[in-house]
Amino acid sequence: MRSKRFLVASLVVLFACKPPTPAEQLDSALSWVATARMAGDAWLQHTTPDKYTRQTLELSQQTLLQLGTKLLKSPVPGVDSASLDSLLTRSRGHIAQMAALVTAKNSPGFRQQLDSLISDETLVKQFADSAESKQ
Amino acid sequence: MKKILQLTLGIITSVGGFLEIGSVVTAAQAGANYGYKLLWAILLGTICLIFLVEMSGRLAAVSKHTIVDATRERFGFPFFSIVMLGIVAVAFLVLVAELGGIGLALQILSGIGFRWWAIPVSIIVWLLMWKGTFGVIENGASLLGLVTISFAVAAVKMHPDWGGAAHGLLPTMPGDGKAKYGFTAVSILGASISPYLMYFYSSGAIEDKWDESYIPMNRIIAGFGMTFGGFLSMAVLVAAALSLQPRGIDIEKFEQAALLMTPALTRWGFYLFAFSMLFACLGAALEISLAIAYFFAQGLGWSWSEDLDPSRDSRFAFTYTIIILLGAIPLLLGIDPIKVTMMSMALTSATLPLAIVPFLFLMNDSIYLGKHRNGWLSNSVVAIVILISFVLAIISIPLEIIGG
Amino acid sequence: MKLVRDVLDKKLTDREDCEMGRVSGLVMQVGERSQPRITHILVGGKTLWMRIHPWIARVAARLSRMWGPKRDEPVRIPWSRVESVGKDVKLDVKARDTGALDWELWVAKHIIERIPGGGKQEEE
Amino acid sequence: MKEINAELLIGRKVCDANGEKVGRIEEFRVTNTEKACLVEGYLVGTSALVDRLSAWTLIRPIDKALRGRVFSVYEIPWEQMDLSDPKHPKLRIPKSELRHSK
Repeated sequence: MRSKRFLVASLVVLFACKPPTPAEQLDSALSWVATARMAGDAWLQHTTPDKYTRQTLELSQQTLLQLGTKLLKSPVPGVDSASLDSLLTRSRGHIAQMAALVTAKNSPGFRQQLDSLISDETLVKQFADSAESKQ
Repeated sequence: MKKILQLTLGIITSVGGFLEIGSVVTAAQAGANYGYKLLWAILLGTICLIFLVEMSGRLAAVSKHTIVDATRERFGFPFFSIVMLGIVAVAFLVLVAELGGIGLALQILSGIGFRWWAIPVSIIVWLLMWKGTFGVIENGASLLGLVTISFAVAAVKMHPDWGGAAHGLLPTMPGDGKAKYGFTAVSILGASISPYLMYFYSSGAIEDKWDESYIPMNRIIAGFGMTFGGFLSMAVLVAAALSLQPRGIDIEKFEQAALLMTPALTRWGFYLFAFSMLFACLGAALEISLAIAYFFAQGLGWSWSEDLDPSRDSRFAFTYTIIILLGAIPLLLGIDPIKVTMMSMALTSATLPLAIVPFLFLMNDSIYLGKHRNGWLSNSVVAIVILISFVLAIISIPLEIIGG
Repeated sequence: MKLVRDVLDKKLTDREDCEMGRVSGLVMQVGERSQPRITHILVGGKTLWMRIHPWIARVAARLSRMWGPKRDEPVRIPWSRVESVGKDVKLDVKARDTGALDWELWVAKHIIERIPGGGKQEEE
Repeated sequence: MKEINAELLIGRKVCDANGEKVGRIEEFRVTNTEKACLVEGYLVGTSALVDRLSAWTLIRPIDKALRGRVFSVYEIPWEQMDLSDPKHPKLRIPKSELRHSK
């Protein structure tokens, strides 16, 4: 009986992964902004098909939304969470715009959004770097 | 002349069949996160695999019995049933991951989500098994799998720092994030040293009617085939280190991995990645379904051969039919194949002792192998694999919790 | 000869080298003062599960009553039919007549042959 | 005369006439004649297990290092084994009268 309970407990532990730390979530956010940028670059060079590009941008936008909520709830120590949140929201906006512009096949507009996203990416990177240096 | 042809074919099929979703995803993650630092894990895994595969072929060629036959016969049904439970459960997870990999490849090509592909993909895999012969499955799938060589082309085209790569062949420990680094290393080893490959290979030797005269050929196929295959895994890692790491992209989803070759090969890179994954996962899905069905049939003494009509080995055919259909269910529910892949690779490491320890006994059995039983070199390698496998089994479970 | 090492769990083949399962158990006849002897080879079913745990054997028996070729007892093959004991155990019987292939034939008839392209078991 | 399942005897603990533990049944030595397969004796002890797994090439170096102290074996002739209760096999003689065999 006790061994059974132990088995159940260890299975629960095995499958309930430890949630990622806020710093890891910030890294993940950076990774998704970078993914959107890379997919965007690729689309402009006619490297990736429209559907894939749009889906990847949407995926990155949704993931960033989830990460943003989590980062607001449990902020990274030593990081101004309000300004990080507004930055992530802005990036998400650019990515959503890009996804829409893929469907419209509007390359010039897409390029504009991509440029703003690139400058946002630099800022997210600064946040991530400062979080890392404070650890 | 015929032997040379068989030899070439054998090497080509091992190269074409080497990569599958597990090895690609783990290698790409390693490259994206740690640059060249984890190349040693692929090297270590490949060396172990060369020896294990050579032994699997030798056992079958000399004794005309597969590993599963011999395990049941030597260790008896009660112990065998434990091995079967562990190996088959993990192999099933790997099958789910491979079917999902086919679905994901089709998703990035077509824009239709992988859940919709679960049923068509499993039906196609099943049809190939139902109608195909062993030769068609092994050679056909692996020849298509040769498209994975594009990973090597991409890696070389990005001008890797060869010195840095050579450095990565020696194990190092990172300063921080040890748990995640360890988890990635364990997954790479799990993806390289996969027991199902041993079972498949030894059954294949019986299907192809090998005898003792095939021992030298077996050695060359295992040696060259796995070495080139290992190079392809390393190429995936290097390509990820060059294309994804500088951009700070970590692979959590398949869509991110799809960009792996685009900096080197642009439009070609995207489609080559998709087709590489499609064929690599298709080949692996066929091999694993066969390996699971072989396991049941050999262990329980049913008649089995992929070359027979399904009604001539009905229980064997029934087993893979059920397994493939069941494999589609987690995907229909929308479980992310990448998560299944990572979990199954770590669990492969955890169940490795179950497969390797009995194998050491079998490879020293003079009744089965006579003078062809293991020498000190092979035994030392198996002993090292067992040591690694126990360490992996003990650490992979805590790492699954901390790093996963 | 050693019974466990050389006979138990070995592959059984019939007169025509057709595979017919593995030795799952051995019946031993014991008396007060007479020498014990192995009288039968058992194939399949309950015998196999009993070796793990009687509980599993009960569950398996209940399942097989719901489904499959109704056969409660394992197949018994007299030891006198053993032709040779090597890497495999060769029997002087015809596999189909022993009942060892009941499941194989049942699955073929009820499932596999109903799927297009499954082929047909040859009638003999 | 009664029938028992030989495969279920494997791994059963054997006690001697005084109830002292001897070891586990690992193997049966049989002679196979034209007419019947006769059980000559029962092998009890770890050494019989090693033999059953055909693992001497692997274990012998370890055995030598331990000077043969761990891998013991008793061969019990059929006359001295009482199988009237197959779940609890007993010896008809005390342990001290058993001979070790190789």
